[in-house]
Amino acid sequence: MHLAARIESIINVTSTTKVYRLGYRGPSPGPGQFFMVWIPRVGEIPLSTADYEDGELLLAITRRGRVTGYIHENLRVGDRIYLRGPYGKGFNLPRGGDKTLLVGGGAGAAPLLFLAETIRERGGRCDALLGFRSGDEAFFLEEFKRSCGSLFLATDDGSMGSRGAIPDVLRQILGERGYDAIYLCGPEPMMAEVADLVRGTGLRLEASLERYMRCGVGICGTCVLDPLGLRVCRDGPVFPLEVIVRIDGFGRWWRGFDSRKTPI
Amino acid sequence: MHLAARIESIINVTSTTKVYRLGYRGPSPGPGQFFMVWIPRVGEIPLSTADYEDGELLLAITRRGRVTGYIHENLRVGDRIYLRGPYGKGFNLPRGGDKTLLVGGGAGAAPLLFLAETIRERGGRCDALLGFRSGDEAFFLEEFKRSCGSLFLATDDGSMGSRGAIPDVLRQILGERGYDAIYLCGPEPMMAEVADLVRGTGLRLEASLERYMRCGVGICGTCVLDPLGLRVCRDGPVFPLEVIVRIDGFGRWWRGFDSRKTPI
Amino acid sequence: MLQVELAGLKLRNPLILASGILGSSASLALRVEEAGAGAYTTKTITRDPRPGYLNPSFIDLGIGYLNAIGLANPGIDDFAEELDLMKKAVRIPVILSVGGGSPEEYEYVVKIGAERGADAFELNLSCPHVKGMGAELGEDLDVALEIIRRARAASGGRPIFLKLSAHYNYLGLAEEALKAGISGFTAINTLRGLAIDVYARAPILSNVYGGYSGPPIKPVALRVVYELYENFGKVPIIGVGGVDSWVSALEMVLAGASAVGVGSAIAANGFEIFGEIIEGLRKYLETEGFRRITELVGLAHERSV
Amino acid sequence: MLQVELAGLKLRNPLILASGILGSSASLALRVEEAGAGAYTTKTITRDPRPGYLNPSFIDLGIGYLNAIGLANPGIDDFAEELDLMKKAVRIPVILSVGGGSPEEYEYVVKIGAERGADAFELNLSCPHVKGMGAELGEDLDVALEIIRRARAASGGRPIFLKLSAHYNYLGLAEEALKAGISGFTAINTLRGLAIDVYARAPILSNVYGGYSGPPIKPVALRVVYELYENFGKVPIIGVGGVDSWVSALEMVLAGASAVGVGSAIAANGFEIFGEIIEGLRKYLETEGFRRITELVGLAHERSV
Ligand SMILES: Cc1cc2nc3c(=O)[nH]c(=O)nc-3n(C[C@H](O)[C@H](O)[C@H](O)COP(=O)(O)OP(=O)(O)OC[C@H]3O[C@@H](n4cnc5c(N)ncnc54)[C@H](O)[C@@H]3O)c2cc1C
Ligand SMILES: Cc1cc2nc3c(=O)[nH]c(=O)nc-3n(C[C@H](O)[C@H](O)[C@H](O)COP(=O)(O)OP(=O)(O)OC[C@H]3O[C@@H](n4cnc5c(N)ncnc54)[C@H](O)[C@@H]3O)c2cc1C
Ligand SMILES: Cc1cc2nc3c(=O)[nH]c(=O)nc-3n(C[C@H](O)[C@H](O)[C@H](O)COP(=O)(O)O)c2cc1C
Ligand SMILES: Cc1cc2nc3c(=O)[nH]c(=O)nc-3n(C[C@H](O)[C@H](O)[C@H](O)COP(=O)(O)O)c2cc1C
Ligand code: FES
Ligand code: FES
Repeated sequence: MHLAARIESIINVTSTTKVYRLGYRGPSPGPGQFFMVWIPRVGEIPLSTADYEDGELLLAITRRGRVTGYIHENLRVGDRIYLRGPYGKGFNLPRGGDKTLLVGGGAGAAPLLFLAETIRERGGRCDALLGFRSGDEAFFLEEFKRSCGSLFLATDDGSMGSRGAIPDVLRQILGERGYDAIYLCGPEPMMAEVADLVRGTGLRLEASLERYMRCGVGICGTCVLDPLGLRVCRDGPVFPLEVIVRIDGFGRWWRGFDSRKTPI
Repeated sequence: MHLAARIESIINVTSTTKVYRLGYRGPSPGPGQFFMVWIPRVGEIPLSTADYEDGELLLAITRRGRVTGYIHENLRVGDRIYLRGPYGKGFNLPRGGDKTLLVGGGAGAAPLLFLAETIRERGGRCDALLGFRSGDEAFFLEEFKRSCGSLFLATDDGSMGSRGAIPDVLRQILGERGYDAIYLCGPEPMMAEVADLVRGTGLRLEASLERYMRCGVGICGTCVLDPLGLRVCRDGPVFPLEVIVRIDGFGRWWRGFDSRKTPI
Repeated sequence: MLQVELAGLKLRNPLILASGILGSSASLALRVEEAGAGAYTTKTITRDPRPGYLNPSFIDLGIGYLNAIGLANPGIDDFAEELDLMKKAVRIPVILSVGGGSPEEYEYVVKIGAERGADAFELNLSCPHVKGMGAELGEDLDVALEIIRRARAASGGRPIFLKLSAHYNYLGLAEEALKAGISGFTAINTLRGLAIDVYARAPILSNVYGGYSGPPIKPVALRVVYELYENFGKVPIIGVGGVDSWVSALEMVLAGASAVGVGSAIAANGFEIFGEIIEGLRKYLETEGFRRITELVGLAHERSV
Repeated sequence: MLQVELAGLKLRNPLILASGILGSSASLALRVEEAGAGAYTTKTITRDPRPGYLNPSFIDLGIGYLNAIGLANPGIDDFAEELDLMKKAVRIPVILSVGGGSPEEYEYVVKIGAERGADAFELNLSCPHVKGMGAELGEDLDVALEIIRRARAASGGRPIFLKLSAHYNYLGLAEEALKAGISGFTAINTLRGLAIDVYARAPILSNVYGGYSGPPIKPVALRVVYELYENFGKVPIIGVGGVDSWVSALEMVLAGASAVGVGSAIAANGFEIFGEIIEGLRKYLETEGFRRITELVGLAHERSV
């Protein structure tokens, strides 16, 4: 069953993303874990934990279509959102002493914020590289600044931070700073490029993937990664580099709700 | 579901009663609690805990009819008996310093033995008065002697102990010794007499009752005591004097399996 | 706040003791009333006495229960006296559950029940484990309708509920039963089930098959209640099956039940279950801003966002 | 020790992955084989692709699960390729579960499946939540028999199992299906159920109704398997419904199942469930003095003491 969680505040962080703070009294999520979020009579979608502390759960929801659109337009403070979860295997925290970089593109910043907070709380340190289409789509910058050492920023149109895509900026940073571990989340083509970049360098990399999901608990098969037989909802959504590079069509196609391959 | 318990030993204590020692790994029973005992393809009957310690459960089974007869004739060491329970509210142990007498008639000795052992283990003391039709129907005498201070014995034919029924002997003992508490189990007409005897004396009395039983957990209503609405399986089988004296037809009739009143 | 009206019966709250649970004696009826129930259903009574099946006739499965009591009862002639006592003992409505092997038997039991002041009747056409009774009669539409007609004629105008099984075409039966003048539905009876012990290598119940009850049957019960409400709108429904908390009671109400039966939950929760549910419903109404439980009946059927 | 033969299929052990559970890709088939299963059933495949129902399409009820995936599948033409991959990936038998809205559709899917080497077929006449498919077809005897006949003709002689629902007259259907040449039965599919959220005051599944699975449906599944065995003796039965341990697998076998389907248990127990059941069955056979699991099939039916 779902747990009803009240919306305590809503912040419009960009024109396409809103951040919802919920009063939540279920099992504590770890960074990288997600929830199946139900809006009665509308739909249910997977959303990452953007942050969590003491019964306060943060969701960063980027408008994409039917359900996210409904949430943006109709839900107000005091309304309820229904959650089941937390589900999945989240990020493995960096080992003590690891030089760590979080790399997030667009809505992919959400799960990384929770990771950054967690690393800091455990006394660790990390840098972050965030990429957005343009400056007014950027969000969570203050939060990342608070939790991270350095924050690198890239926008496609150069309206904020460096101009360029994440992989371009990353190539540069990697050369300058000797990172041990990279945590990655964002659009899959970008993640595929980053994985290519990192491959063979000996760097540890973990990435959080997205797939169509139904059950969330590993029995329906909707979210399977071929040819590995791994389920994003249960074996993931976070997978190491070694897994990612073996995924059929990574960055190019998914299975749709009818299991047929559809381009991303 | 039932728990399978192996018969580890069988002792023919009299021509009508056998004592079965079982290896039992379920929840620990307290004195006065009972089990529903299932013999596959034969039947299921309630039986009291005659003793229990560390996974060893003692049942004293007196042959009465179909199921007890089958058990006596067909079950051997190594066979399995199936139990659900322990059920019911058992005896309240005597308060420290209470002078305590256990009064058991026939098969009613069984639950009292466990009570005697428990009292002794807790550092208490009690006497016992046991009644049987004749000396060769008497059982558990050694066991009671070990656990009790004095053991009084009565047989209808005088072949062992005093000649007479339990109430006769009890009247005498009560006069001689100043008991505070009596624990009672046996044929209901005898218990009714004892209750009459004790009534108004200020003595605490608890008695373990028998009724037809089906569910054992208090929902079918088979074992109800009128006009109190008490269920022997769940509110009992042990009840205090104040309850017993208010039971309709106590010592005279029960409800049968079709709920009609039938003489005891 | 919690009062409901059910085909003319006035209940102080929607909780009804389900049939076959502690339904055999006036002393139990009193205890159930004291525990807080809004109405009391007797065990199913037949014309002739029935000893029921041999033990084992009940199993605690860990999740849920299986029983094959076998409609054990003293027969209506003997039970008539108990019914008198029940009517004297309690002020909540007493619903006489009626069983039998033929329309004549049902008629006879209803007639005696009406004479002795039963406040309403529940026709058990749904017991899943007794041959020639219960669900088997519910499967034969002609017999079922004959039972309803005769029961109506004998009932002295008191409400009659039809207790349905999830096993047969209950929507078809319900539709015809309404035409035949039934006042409402009770849904559901137990599901037909079986349990086996792997060491005994045998079915546990002496009758092999039994009726499955308790929380595990709730999704099925909710489905039947929801469908009945969807099809027959305002006809009163007593929702039964797996109710063990205010939450599950409320689920029944939202699905369309005007009243809610509580049965096996008493095994796990004791008589206290009535008070707990009532307390929970009260709090819910208050915090969610409803004035009466009746506002919630069938509310889950509203589809618009 | 654990080998079984099932209508000609040789299984290394009696555990079969149930349909609709991780049944969509060769990579999952391989993982299921590695986990120890004796055979693999694909999700139900129809002629045309189906996107299935919107989310929520699955609920974890705490006890058991409710799903209304809606027979989502890529359609047999697309799935044919996956079937090729499955046959290459695993050595255990691959059973193609077949669905559709008409006898012609079933026939088409079986034909393609036979060409691509499916080792057996399971006709899903029992999905409880898809209109015009599944259980609704099973209720119409003529349509059901037409489906069986056409499937047989298209099957290339490979075994065909009929997957039954507990909701309709399965014994009647089973009897006729045997005459029409079915090789065995799979019992049961999910039960039709419903769940409501008391704060949302709405049904949870987008489809309102869904299929109930997991341990709570086991007593019902055991009942159906037991009845099938009682009526049709040696016809192979795949017992499915709530199996989540070696004990429940064994209960199915004792009730009469020659093989045992494992479905939702994977949610709670992971792929390890196959190994755990196998290990448990082995130990049981050893300590109880049996040489083969086949000795236990239907053993609970022996009545003498
Ligand atoms: C593990 C995971 C974590 C995610 N975390 C976030 C996050 O923190 N913030 C965020 O903004 N987005 C996140 N997403 C993506 C988010 O789930 C989709 O944007 C959302 O499902 C789109 O729904 P829609 O109805 O608005 O879009 P539409 O394109 O209209 O989708 C139509 C329908 O398809 C379904 N659907 C679409 N995408 C998915 C999907 N990936 N899984 C299941 N169903 C889907 C829904 O039922 C939806 O109603 C995450 C996705 C996954 C898999
Ligand atoms: C709480 C309790 C504790 C008991 N403890 C003991 C004990 O420790 N030792 C002992 O020898 N006896 C005890 N009895 C009595 C014992 O249960 C009966 O002697 C036994 O049930 C008789 O079964 P039968 O088949 O041998 O007799 P029959 O007379 O052939 O009985 C026929 C059937 O009736 C049923 N039946 C008979 N009596 C009862 C009953 N009281 N409750 C339920 N079903 C019954 C059984 O299903 C039985 O198969 C106890 C009874 C109760 C209620
Ligand atoms: C021990 C027991 C006896 C029952 N006897 C009857 C009966 O006599 N008549 C009847 O209509 N239903 C009978 N039922 C069914 C209940 O009334 C109820 O429909 C069913 O148990 C589901 O509700 P629950 O899950 O709350 O128990 C019985 C149920 C149990 C558990
Ligand atoms: C998520 C899910 C999807 C299912 N899909 C199908 C299906 O496509 N075809 C089918 O015949 N049965 C399907 N079933 C039913 C299962 O095969 C099985 O009969 C049922 O779940 C009972 O077994 P279980 O309790 O072990 O899960 C599905 C069950 C679940 C839980
Ligand atoms: S969403 Fe069902 S297996 Fe992942
Ligand atoms: S035996 Fe069922 S209530 Fe006591």
